[in-house]
Amino acid sequence: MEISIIRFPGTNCEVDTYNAVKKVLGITSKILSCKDTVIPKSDLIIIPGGFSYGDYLRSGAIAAREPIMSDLIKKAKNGVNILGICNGFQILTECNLLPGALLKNSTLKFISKITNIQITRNDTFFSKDYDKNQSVKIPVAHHDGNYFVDQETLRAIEENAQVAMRYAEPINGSLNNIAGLYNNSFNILGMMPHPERAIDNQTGSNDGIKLFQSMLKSMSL
Amino acid sequence: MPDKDIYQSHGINEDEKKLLLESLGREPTITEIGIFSVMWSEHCSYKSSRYWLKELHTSGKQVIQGPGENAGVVDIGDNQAVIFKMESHNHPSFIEPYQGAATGVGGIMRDVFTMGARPIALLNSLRFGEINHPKTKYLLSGVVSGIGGYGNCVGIPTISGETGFDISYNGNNLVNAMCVGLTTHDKIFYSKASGIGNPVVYVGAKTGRDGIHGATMASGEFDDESEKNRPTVQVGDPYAEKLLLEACLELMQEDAIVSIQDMGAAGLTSSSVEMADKGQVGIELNLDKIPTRQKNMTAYEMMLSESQERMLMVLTPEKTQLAKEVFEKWGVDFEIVGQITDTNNLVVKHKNKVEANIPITYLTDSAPIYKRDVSPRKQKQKSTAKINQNIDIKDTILKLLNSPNICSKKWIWEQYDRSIMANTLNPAGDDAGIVRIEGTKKAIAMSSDVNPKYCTADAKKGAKQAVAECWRNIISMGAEPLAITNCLNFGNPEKPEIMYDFVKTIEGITEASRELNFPVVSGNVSLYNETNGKPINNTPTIGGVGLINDISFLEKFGHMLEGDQVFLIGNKGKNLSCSAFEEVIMGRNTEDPPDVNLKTEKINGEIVKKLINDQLLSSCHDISDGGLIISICELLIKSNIGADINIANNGNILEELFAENQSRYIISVSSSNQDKMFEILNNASIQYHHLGNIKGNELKVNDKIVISLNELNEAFENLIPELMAS
Amino acid sequence: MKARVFVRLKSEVLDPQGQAIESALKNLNENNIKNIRQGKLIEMDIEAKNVQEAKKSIEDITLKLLANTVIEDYKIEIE
Amino acid sequence: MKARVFVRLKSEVLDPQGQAIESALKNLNENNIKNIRQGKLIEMDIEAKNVQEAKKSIEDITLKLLANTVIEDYKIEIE
Ligand SMILES: Nc1ncnc2c1ncn2[C@@H]1O[C@H](COP(=O)(O)OP(=O)(O)O)[C@@H](O)[C@H]1O
Ligand SMILES: [Mg+2]
Repeated sequence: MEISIIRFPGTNCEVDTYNAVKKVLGITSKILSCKDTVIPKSDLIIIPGGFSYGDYLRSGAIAAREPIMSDLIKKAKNGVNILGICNGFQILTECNLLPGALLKNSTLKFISKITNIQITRNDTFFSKDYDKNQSVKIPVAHHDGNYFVDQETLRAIEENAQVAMRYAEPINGSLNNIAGLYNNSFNILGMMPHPERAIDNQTGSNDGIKLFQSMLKSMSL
Repeated sequence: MPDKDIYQSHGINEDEKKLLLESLGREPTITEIGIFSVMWSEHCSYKSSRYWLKELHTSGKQVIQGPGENAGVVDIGDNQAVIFKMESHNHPSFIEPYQGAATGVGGIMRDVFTMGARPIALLNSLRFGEINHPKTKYLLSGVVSGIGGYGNCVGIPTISGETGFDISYNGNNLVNAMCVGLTTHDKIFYSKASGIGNPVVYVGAKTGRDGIHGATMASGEFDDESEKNRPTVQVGDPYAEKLLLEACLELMQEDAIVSIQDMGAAGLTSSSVEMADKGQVGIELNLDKIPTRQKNMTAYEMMLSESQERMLMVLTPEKTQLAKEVFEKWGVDFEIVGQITDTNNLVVKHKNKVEANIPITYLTDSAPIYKRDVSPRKQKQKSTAKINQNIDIKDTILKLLNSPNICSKKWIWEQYDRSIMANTLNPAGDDAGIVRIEGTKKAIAMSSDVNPKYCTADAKKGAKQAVAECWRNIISMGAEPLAITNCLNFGNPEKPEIMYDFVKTIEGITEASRELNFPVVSGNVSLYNETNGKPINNTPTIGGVGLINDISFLEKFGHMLEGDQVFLIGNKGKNLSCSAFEEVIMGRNTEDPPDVNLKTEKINGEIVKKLINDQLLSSCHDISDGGLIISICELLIKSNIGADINIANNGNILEELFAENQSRYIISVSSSNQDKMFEILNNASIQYHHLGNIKGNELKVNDKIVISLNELNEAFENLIPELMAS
Repeated sequence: MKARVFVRLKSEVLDPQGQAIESALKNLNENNIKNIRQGKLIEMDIEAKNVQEAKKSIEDITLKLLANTVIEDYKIEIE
Repeated sequence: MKARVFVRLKSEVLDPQGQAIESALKNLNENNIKNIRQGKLIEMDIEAKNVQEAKKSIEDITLKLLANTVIEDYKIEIE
C-alpha cells in the first residue's frame, strides 16, 4: 500500500499525518516536496494541513499552482484517491479538483476546538468503517473554513450526495454546514476537520481512526 | 562629526557619554554611537536590574542551563531536555496589537529553537485596561489574533496562559509570550563563538529599516519622508519563521554549528557582540554581504535594524557548503557575512570603510550598571468600608464568575490552535496545559501566573505568591514542578518606590523558588511601563514547567463525577483582604495580600501530587482568584455536574467561601478511594476538610443557596463574548 | 508602468469583514456610511511596451493567481 | 456618493503577502512584474452634502478604524 503526503513550504501537519498513518495503519508513507514534478505511484495521496506559503493572498492559492499539481490533477482524473485536510481542502478547491471555495470564517476568527461532525454516507473509499449518519468528534483548527459555492452548484452537490460531512451546528458560516466534500466521482475528499489529530482518546478523540481504516480497507479490496 | 545632541537622542546620558569617550579614546562614528546606544540600553544591558537579578535562585540538579543563554534548559530524564523562556512585547502590542503580539511570539520561539529545541508549546500572559475602556476591545481582539496568527501558522500549539484586566493597564497593556521546546542533551546549542577564522553566517529574512530607534539626526540621509516610512513596529512573517525553524533544526542534525544566536532586539549588533563576548573572541562583519530588503541601507541602519525572522551563526568551515544547501533547500537566505577574529573587537566594514571598531568588553562588561535608589511606597490609606455580612451569596458568586479576571477566557483560547502536533492532552481551561512527549509515557505541564493586585499591594508577598501559584497549577495536574522563567513588568525604575518593589519582587521570587526547588532558568525584564507618569501594577509573570513521568493516571482524572466526595486541602479561608471579593463586590482594594507559608505550600502540594499520581482523585483544582467556592464552580462547570456543599455555620461564611488564603486545593474523590486517601492525608498530618458531595445539576450551599448549572455557565461564559459582540 | 488590481468578493458572496466594519461604525454613531465591502488592492510595477500589453499581462496573472473567480471579481488599472 | 479607501503598508514596512505573490509569479515565469504590494480596498456608500464633507467623514473613520498609521498609509477616493 503506497501512501504519499505532499508537503508545501508552510505545511505544518505533514508529520502529524505521517504519524497517524503509521500508528493507525502501520504504513510508512512518503513525504514529498511540492517541487517534485512527479508523484510516485500511490494508492492514496494526502495533502495535509498547514499554512502553505503562509496562506498569503488566499489560503491554498499559491500552493495550487506548484509544479507537482499538474501530476496530481492528472492522477486525480485517473481515479487515484486524494484526501485534502484543512489547507489540503483549500488547495483542492483552488485547483478546481473540488468545486467552490473556502472563505474566511464568518466570525473572522481562527477557530480551534473539537467539533461534532456528522458523517453523511458510509459507502465511499473514505468512509466504509463509519455508520451512516454517524456523529463523530474531530478537532477543527482553521481561519478559512467557510465553504461557499454558487447556488446552482450547491444544488448539484447535494443532489449528487457529495457532501461528506457536516458540522452539527454552524461554526464558521459554511453553506449547509458543509465540513467535507467529495468530487463527483468520489475519489477525492476535502475536509476541514483534522482526523490525524483524532486517533487517540488521550488527546480528546479517536473518531478519526475509522477514516484511516476505511481507506485501508478500500485500498485492500 | 556627531554633534552634542546626538548622544541624548540615543538615550546616552552625560555620564554614559563620558564613559564612552574615555573607553574609546576618540570620537565615535555615528554607527558606533548607534551600537553603544543599543548595547547600553536598558533592553540589552539590563542596567537597572542586572545588579539584583544576580540574587535569583538559579540552581538545582534538574538545571542544565540557567539564565544567561537564549533560554533556560532543564533535564527531564532519558537524555531529553526542555528549553523555555518568556518575553515581553508590551509596547509594540499597544501601538499595533496584531503585529506587536505576533512578533512577540515569533521572537520567543526563535530564542528556543536557536538552542536546538523544537518548540512544542506556547503560552501567553496578557493584561489589558478596564474591560469597558474604549481601547480594550480593540487591543484584546488584535493581540489575540496576532498571537494566534503567528503560532497557528508556524504550527505550535498555544496551550495555556492568563488574561487580566485592570485600570493600571489602560495606557499600557502587557503581552508576555512563553515558548517551551524539546531536545536531547547532545543537541543543545549555545551562543558562545569560537574558532578564529570561522565564518559568521547570516540566515533568514532580509534586513529592512525596521525598528531603528535612533533620532532623525542620526544619519544625514534621513529626511522627513523616510522618517515617516520607517516602521517602529515590525510586521511578522510566520511563514518565514516556519522555514527558518525547519532549516535550523535540520542543520542542527549535522556537526556544523559552532554557535548560534537569534537576532532579537538590536539585531545584528547584539547577536554578534553576544556571540563574540561569550567566546572571548573578536568578530568582523562585512555589511556589503547583508541581504537587505531596501536599497542603500547604511551601516548604522543595518547594525540597528530589528527586522524579524533572522539568525546569526558561526559555522565550521568544512560544513559551510552543506549548511548553505540546507538553507537554500528551504528557500531561506544564507550569506557569509564575516568571521571570528582574535582581536576581541567588533569590526564593522561597509563599502571598503571601517564603520565601527570597538573592543567588545566596552559594550558588555563595561556597560553601565545602576544600583538605583530604593524607598518603600507610602502605604495607601486603608479602606474603611465594612463588609456587609447580609450580602446575597448567590448573587455574589454569579458576579464573581462574571467578573473580567475570573470569567472564562474561551473567547481567547478558541482562537489558538491547541491540537496541532497531536500531543496536547487536556482541553483548554485547566490549571496547566499538558503536552505529551512522543514515544514516551512522559508529558510536560506548563502554566503562567501572577496576581498583579497582590504584587502591587506588597511586592514581596505577591512575588512569592506568583511562584507558589504557578507551582500549584502544575501540581494540580499531577506534575512534578521543575523550573520557572519570568517576565518582570514594572514602571519606571528611576522612581525609588518602583525600584524598591522590583528589589522586593526578586527577594520574593528567590525565597519561593528556593524553598520549592523551582529555580529560575531564564527570564526577561520590561521596565518603563508607564503612561503619563502612571505606572502599571507590578506584574512579575512567572512561567513554570513540570514533568509527568507516566501519563496513565490522566485517563481517569480531570472531572468531578457523580457520587464523588469534595474536600478542601489546606486551611479554612480567613482573610478577604486583597481578594476578588473585595474588588468586585465591595469596590475596594486593601493592601494586605495573603502570605504564602512555603513550608505548608510544599507539604500540601507534594501530598496532592501523590494523591493524583496514585490515581485516587477524580479531579483537582487549586484555589486562587475568588476563593474556595469559585474554584468549586470552575470544576463543576468543566465537569458539567452539580454539588451539595456544606460550610460549617460556626465560621465566617463569607471568608470561608471567598478568602484567597494560599496553598489550598479543591479535590474530589470517589467513595471507594476515600479511605486510602485519608490514610495518606493523616500520615502527612496536613489540614483538610470535607465540603460535600457531587450530584445533580445544581450547586447547593448549606441547602439554602441554590444555583443551577445553567446560571453558573452563563455567568462564567458570557462576559467576554458579549463584550466583543457589542 | 504602475498597475493596480482590485480584487473584491462578488456581490452575492457575504462579506463579513465589510459587515464588521459597518457594525463598528454604528457603534461610533457613524450612520451615513453604508454597504461597506472589503477587498484587496494589489499594486505592482510592470514592464511592458504599452498599456495594452500591460493590461493583457496583468489580466493573465490575475486569472492565473490573483483572483479566484469562483468568489471574486477583479478590476485592473494602469497608470 | 461612492467612496473607496486604499489602505497599504508603508513603503518600508515588510509585506510578506506581496513577497509571496511575487515569488509565486516568478515560479509561473512571469518576470516582468515587480515590487508587488498587497493592501486593502474598502468600498462604501456615503451620504454627505458634498465631496468635502464626505472626505472628512471618511478620513475620520479611516483613522479611527480602517488604518493604523503606525504601519499603514491610506488614500481616499470619492466618485
Ligand atoms: N491568554 C490566554 N491564552 C491561553 N489560555 C488562556 C489565556 N488566558 C486564560 N487562559 C486559560 O484559561 C484558564 C483560566 O486561566 P486562569 O484563571 O489564569 O487559571 P489559573 O487560575 O488556574 O491560573 C487556564 O486554562 C488558562 O490556560
Ligand atoms: Mg489554577
